[in-house]
Amino acid sequence: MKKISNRSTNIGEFIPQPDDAIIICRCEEITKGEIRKAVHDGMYTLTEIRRYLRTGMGLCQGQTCGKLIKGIVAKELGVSPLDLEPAAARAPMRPIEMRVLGNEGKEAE
Amino acid sequence: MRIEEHPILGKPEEKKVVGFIHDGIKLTGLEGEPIAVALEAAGVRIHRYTKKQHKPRGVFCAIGRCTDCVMVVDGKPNVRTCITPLKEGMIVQTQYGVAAMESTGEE
Amino acid sequence: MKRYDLIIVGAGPAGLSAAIEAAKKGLKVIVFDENAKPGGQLFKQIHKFFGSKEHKAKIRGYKIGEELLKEASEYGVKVVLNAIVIGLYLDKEVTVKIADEIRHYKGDAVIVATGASENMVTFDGWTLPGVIGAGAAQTMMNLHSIKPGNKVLMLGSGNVGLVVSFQLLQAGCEVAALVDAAPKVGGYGVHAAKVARCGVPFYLSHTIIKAEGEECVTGVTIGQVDKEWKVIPGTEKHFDVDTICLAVGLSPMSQLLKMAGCKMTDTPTGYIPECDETGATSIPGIFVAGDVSGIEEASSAMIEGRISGVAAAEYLGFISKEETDDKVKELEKALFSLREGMFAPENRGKVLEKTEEGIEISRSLLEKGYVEEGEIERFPGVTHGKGIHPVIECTQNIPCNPCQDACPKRCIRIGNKITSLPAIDETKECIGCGMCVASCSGQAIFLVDEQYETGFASITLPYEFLPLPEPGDKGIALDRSGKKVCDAEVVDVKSAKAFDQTHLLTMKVPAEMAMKARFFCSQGV
Amino acid sequence: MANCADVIIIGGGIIGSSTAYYLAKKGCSVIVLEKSNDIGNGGSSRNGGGVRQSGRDKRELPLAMYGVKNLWPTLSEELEMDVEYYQEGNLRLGKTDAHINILEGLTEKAVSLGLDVKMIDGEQAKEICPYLSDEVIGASWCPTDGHANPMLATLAYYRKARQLGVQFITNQEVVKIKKIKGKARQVVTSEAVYEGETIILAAGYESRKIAATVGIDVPMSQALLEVLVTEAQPPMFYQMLGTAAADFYGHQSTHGSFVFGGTSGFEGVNKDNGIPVTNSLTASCICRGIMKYFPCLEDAKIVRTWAGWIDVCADHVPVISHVEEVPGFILACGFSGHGFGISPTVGTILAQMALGEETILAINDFRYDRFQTKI
Repeated sequence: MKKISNRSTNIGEFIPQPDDAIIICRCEEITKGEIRKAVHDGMYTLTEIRRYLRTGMGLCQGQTCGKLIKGIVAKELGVSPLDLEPAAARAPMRPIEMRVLGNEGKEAE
Repeated sequence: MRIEEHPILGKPEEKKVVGFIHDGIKLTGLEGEPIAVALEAAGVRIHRYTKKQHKPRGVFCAIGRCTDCVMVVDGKPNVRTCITPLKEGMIVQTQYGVAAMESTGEE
Repeated sequence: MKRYDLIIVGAGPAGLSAAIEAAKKGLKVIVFDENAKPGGQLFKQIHKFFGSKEHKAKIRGYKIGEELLKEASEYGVKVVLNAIVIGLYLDKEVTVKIADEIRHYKGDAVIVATGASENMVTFDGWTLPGVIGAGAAQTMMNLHSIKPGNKVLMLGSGNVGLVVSFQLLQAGCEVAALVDAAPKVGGYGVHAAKVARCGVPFYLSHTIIKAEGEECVTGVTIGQVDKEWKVIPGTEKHFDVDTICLAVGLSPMSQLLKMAGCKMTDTPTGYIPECDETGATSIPGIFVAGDVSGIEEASSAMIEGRISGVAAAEYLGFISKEETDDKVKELEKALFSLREGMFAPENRGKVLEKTEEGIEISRSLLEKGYVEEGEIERFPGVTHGKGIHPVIECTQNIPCNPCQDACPKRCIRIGNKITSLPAIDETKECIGCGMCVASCSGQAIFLVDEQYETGFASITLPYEFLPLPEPGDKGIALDRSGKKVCDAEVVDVKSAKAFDQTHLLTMKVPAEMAMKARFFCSQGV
Repeated sequence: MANCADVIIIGGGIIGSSTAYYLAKKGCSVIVLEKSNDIGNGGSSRNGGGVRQSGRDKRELPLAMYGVKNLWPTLSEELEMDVEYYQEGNLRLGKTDAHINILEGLTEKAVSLGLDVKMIDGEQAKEICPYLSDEVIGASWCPTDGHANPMLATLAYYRKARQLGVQFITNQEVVKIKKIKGKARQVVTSEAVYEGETIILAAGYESRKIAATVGIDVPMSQALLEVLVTEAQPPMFYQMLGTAAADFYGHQSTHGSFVFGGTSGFEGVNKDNGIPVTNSLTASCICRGIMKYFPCLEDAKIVRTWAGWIDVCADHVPVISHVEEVPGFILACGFSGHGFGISPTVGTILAQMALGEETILAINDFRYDRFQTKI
């Protein structure tokens, strides 16, 4: 494991790339450039990227973009994707209407 | 386009034809099939326009996971059309951002 | 709270197999699945499976699904559909959304068999309507009887990309090209070959540069990549397509396990729970089976499911340790045999030059999707007997052997090692029954009669398309690359229950085309 | 030496990050040590985002009022990042006479302390927020209250502090604070030893364990709070919401999603598996609570729930204090679930304390040794 714990570690300057405008998080419409920029703003973990940009916080909860973002962040930090802790898994696994979530079956079959 | 007969699966199960409204236009589909399938059969591929960039989206995963195919169905936004069964008389609207065009107007 | 001996999340191949095995041992089992139909991916898999009898080889996926469901119901397993498991909490409590309610259940044991989700790649325009996952294409055409598009470009040459390309052709779609950034076909050669011979061009070392279109996909541009995966300028090619299908791998859908607090481990192929050989995770009583514990085929998932079902039975005291060990050992043997051969987990990413038999692997197969005529002769399934005889174009070591049992005359030999290449026993006489052709899940067996008529040869090939040609139909013969090589006439079309929807089409071609022509195409198509 | 700084802060939450920022702004060298992998891992990222003055203990109220008046309005500008601060008021809702009694009591107290808060009836409440249920018969209304995005606010302080040269080091579990010649000077972690003139301990409930290594205790316990968030909704209202019965609290965010915190009543006795996990009953309970007041949200989908521990002080008021018996050691913990709204003020004060400056507000009420037995 090569975790970058010291947030003052020099990871180089942000250098614009031709594909920076590509959408990565489809739900929240976050681009590759925004994600790369966030890393240079000090967001070194997938959780921080999520909170900073809302990636993976949309309707699908990161089902599609999780792995893509991991790859982008790892590359920007110069580490292996395996060195990055995956974001937390949280209930509910699918979006549930409040009226349903609030309606707990009294008598389970 | 619907598959009339499949070399392995044969003829599809017979289903009742039902009418529904898509953006004010009456279309037909098969009862119980996902709304997205009825739309694809009718040649409708654009399900929504995104909030920030106003870009078109349609079916992507078709199993209710990616949520790209959401539309306003019977007035409710963010309905995953790829897994919501079609019913007679449903009102299906293209979603703009998080609502149908009427209620948000121009942003 | 309602309690079951065993709660299973996911009614796919792994979940159902686990349920059956556990119910057989007397456990009270309930299976939840979020989909409207059970069977997971099985009902989208309309091709015949590989393996041997114990792996349900040569049976089509959806039929295996039907069998599993029937068996599960016979043993009293309760399968609840449209039931979304929204959380796995402490004390093995599961909350499930059923209709408009949330219900709480507890399991003395829980097996998570949630399968996998598709990986994606990004390119300019990848969010356009018309860019879809390969799974979406399968769902639409095989479950909902609708073509996902008319002209499709497939990205990904793994088994999913290859199988779905073939399914698209079967559904009546045109597949404009099959593209992969890797320099070599990732999936089984036989899957590639059956797509290539239909005329689908393979573009290895190519990637999608751009999906074109303002509102929907109207075309696609691909380009060749160098060793650093960068597009080489000047290599761009355009295709008019309305659909782009992405088949770039799967990742375990393990969120429930992480939420439950199971120890997880991150691997290059996915984020998976740490578990032992029976699927037991770090939390006693929580087991896993199938793709959620690492991506494999449905055949492996079914065995893993059975193992975890047995393990859960033992954990709850329904069977003895001894009985469990015996059963697990037996099942593991079947599982390990599926993990042998050139596509075994330990060979992932390796470049293999030779088969187990020491035969040089076809480079053309890996780079273009089909074996060149000049290469095919070196494989032991290809011989030139008198009269009708099988020609087996199976050139990679894969765990599959139904052809050996299919031949009533024992003309085909694989031996005890399931991955060995099938060889022709020239001492035995072929009667041209065609059982081998229909039983080959890879559609790699042909019957060839090099002296069918003076100056003509006959070729019998597996045919799974509509409309089904009739004897007397004239058309063209395509070679392994899908190129027209000559005119052809259909002389026979055999259909039989035992062939299971694979029709045997026999065409007459000029004698010199006996080892070239491999597919029939009606004229005008 | 890289491991030395003027101030070592233990805890990379919003208190630690804001303090680091205000110190760096004054030219101080600072190292922030965070136990987890992420900045803002604890309550800082797991709260409802309230920037409230109403409902505060009278000791805490000046901190809240100072922040609302002087710091929050310009915070996004100062940190060069939108922390999504809205000053659209706080409605604390009631449906029964008993609720109204509670609200009146709270309002009376707040007014006596100089806060602009008043009771309004159901009609007036609906004028402010037309989406309320007809069952709401009254509310307390504090127009100067508001809310912000706690995750962004924490990261904004972090980002700016980092730009100013503060060293943030994650995955540093503090083993002990070590005194050198009678003065708190070193912080020993599982990885390294850090040294500073001043050590500020702002590590939530963990602070108790760490403070014990220099023989100091703060009477506090740990409680699990749960939050849930909906899919984005069209813009509806931007007040901070709460209820007299404390069923839930929350607001609509810039993004359009609603963020609601709440309780099931089992908070004190819930168990966990070592990390803060949600309880299988709480989210459902919070939903029912919300729908009683906002029936129009019944079709809004919950996309995520999460849980976080808060450090609850014996008297529900934080400890922000020099520890004279351990020179060089400053405590900042026990925020009891309402630290977010006052974090800019507390950061400002802690920076002043570390530098020996006079603080903008009196801090005597927050002393670590204020706790008395009941008899």
